[in-house]
Amino acid sequence: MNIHFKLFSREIRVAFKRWTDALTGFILFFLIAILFPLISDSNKEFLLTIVGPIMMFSAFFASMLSMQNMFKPDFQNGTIEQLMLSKGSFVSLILTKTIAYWLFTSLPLILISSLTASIYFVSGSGILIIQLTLLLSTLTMVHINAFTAAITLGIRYPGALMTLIITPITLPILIFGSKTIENSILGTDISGPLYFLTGMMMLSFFLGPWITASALKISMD
Amino acid sequence: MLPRHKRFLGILVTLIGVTVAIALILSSFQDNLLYYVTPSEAIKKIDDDQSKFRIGGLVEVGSFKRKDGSLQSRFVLTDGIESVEVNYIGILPDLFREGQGIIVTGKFDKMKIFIASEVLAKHDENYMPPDIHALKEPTS
Amino acid sequence: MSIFDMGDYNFYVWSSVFVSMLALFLTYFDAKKKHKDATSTIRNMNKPK
Amino acid sequence: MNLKKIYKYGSPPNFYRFVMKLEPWCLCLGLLMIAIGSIGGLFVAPKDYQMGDAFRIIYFHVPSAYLSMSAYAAMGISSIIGIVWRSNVAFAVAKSIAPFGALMTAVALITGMLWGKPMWGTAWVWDARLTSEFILLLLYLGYIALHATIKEQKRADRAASLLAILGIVNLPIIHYSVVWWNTLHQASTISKLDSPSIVGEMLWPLLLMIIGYMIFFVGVICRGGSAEVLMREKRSNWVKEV
Repeated sequence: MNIHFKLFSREIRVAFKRWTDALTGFILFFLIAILFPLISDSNKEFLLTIVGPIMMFSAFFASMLSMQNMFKPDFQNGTIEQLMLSKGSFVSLILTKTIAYWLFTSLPLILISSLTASIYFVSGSGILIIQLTLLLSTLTMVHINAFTAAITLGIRYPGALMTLIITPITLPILIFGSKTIENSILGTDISGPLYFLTGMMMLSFFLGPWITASALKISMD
Repeated sequence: MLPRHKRFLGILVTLIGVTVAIALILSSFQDNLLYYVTPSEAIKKIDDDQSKFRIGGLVEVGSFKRKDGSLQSRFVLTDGIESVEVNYIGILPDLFREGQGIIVTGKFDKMKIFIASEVLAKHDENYMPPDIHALKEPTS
Repeated sequence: MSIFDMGDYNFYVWSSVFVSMLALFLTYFDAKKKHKDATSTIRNMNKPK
Repeated sequence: MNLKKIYKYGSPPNFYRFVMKLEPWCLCLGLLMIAIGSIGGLFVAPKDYQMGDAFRIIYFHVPSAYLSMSAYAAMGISSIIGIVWRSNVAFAVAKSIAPFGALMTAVALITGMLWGKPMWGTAWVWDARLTSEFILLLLYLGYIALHATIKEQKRADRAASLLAILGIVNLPIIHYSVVWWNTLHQASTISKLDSPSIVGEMLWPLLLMIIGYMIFFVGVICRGGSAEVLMREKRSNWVKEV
């Protein structure tokens, strides 16, 4: 356990040093979200119909932008190799790293989303549902991002390729996430898509680190 | 704990987690990602303040009316239990006919008539030549 | 009426036939070209100098 | 003993000799079946009672859709074999399947659009079947792009294979999407073989087309896969004979 804690606190310290990474995603999320009401005819009915897709899209976009640096610096300075050789299990170390990464890049988005959602005239429990949806889906997406970042590690300009790999895997989460928000605004049953998101979140938690670890091993040798 | 036990525990926890996750996902499949709702379900939504949605059902035989010289048409959509009156202006797909499965997109107006902005025809998985179809269902 | 005439659906039926056949031929000739390239590369490598 | 056999037939020279013998047979038989099936489908089969002649697109849409999925399954399986047994031949086969599968997926989508436009009234809707087939196309493209981008052969093989294996999850989703959800796309016509929802005189060209496409696919993969094997083994001794 000790080694996980050490890794975790190290990740946090490094993240503070590279605060621009987290901030970029944060600003992007906020800007995309408030841009739509600004540039379109901002009547309540219209904004309420588009809030679901826009929330999901901006979260997807923001997390995608910051993920290129998920393993790259650690790969270059040899930290990943160290982790691989350390006596703790590599898979659980990856999980620790992913969660630390999520705390820095996605948690701020969820906190600010209450503000952005109210720009779209969402109120009361709707905001909570949006935050819950974002919580579940970013927790899933961070594992997908980790996998993609790991598998494209050795490539110099992975941007376009990452998008191509990440889109088909993430698409179901985006669809079901915006479905949840849409249903909660229409006042219909949200349990179906919420179950799906929870299931995907659990699946990515239990399988994601294994897959990411094997992708890293492939990229290393 | 021996490393062997730790590994075993890890695999066990993973398996349980994956099973629960798959169960959750499968249970969500039952009522989710509906491309359309049936007329009976649509009737319940009639008084809600709603956005556009889709209804799928059969065009009731004998209900189709078209205003002469215009694209405006009116028909009743049914699932055998409830029925919904639909109003549509535009070109209908080739498969559209009475008794056919149809999916309409739109919303209810104040007269409880469904104003459709799009009409799509749904085809079932049966293929047969006209003469065999006539033998099977002499009425149609 | 000719048997090639599909009535209103001429365009749809024949263009899907065309697309499918084009795809089959493309894949085959692509594979064939790759094979040819491979053999010629090897022949060049093994040419007595 | 058994494993030894696998290694023997999986070794590049044996594989090469075997598929080069297999290839002409597959191509001839496949093309013959496709030709008979097309003629049967386009001219012999009667019109459908609802769709008229437009239903004839089924003879080109369904085989390519089937093939897009079974090609992915084949790619996934040979990726697994490649990763588990470190078989270079399996990686070569998986790599040569990818562009073919992507093209077949594209053909299935295009012919589906050509069919949907007159019949449904729209070329494209985001229902479960169409969306999951579209995801399949993206997976193929992702595989191809990943393989092409990584310079080092061995790493490219293993990384792309990992992606291919992950994507296998999508196959049952495509297949059962019409059962699990209300889709605009019709349910499967010939999934129940004892009593398909299609009359015999319309069915036989369809079956011929499907099997013909499959055999043709095997033939093309023989050719493409063996080319890939040759390129990988270009420095070894046995290729000098070919």
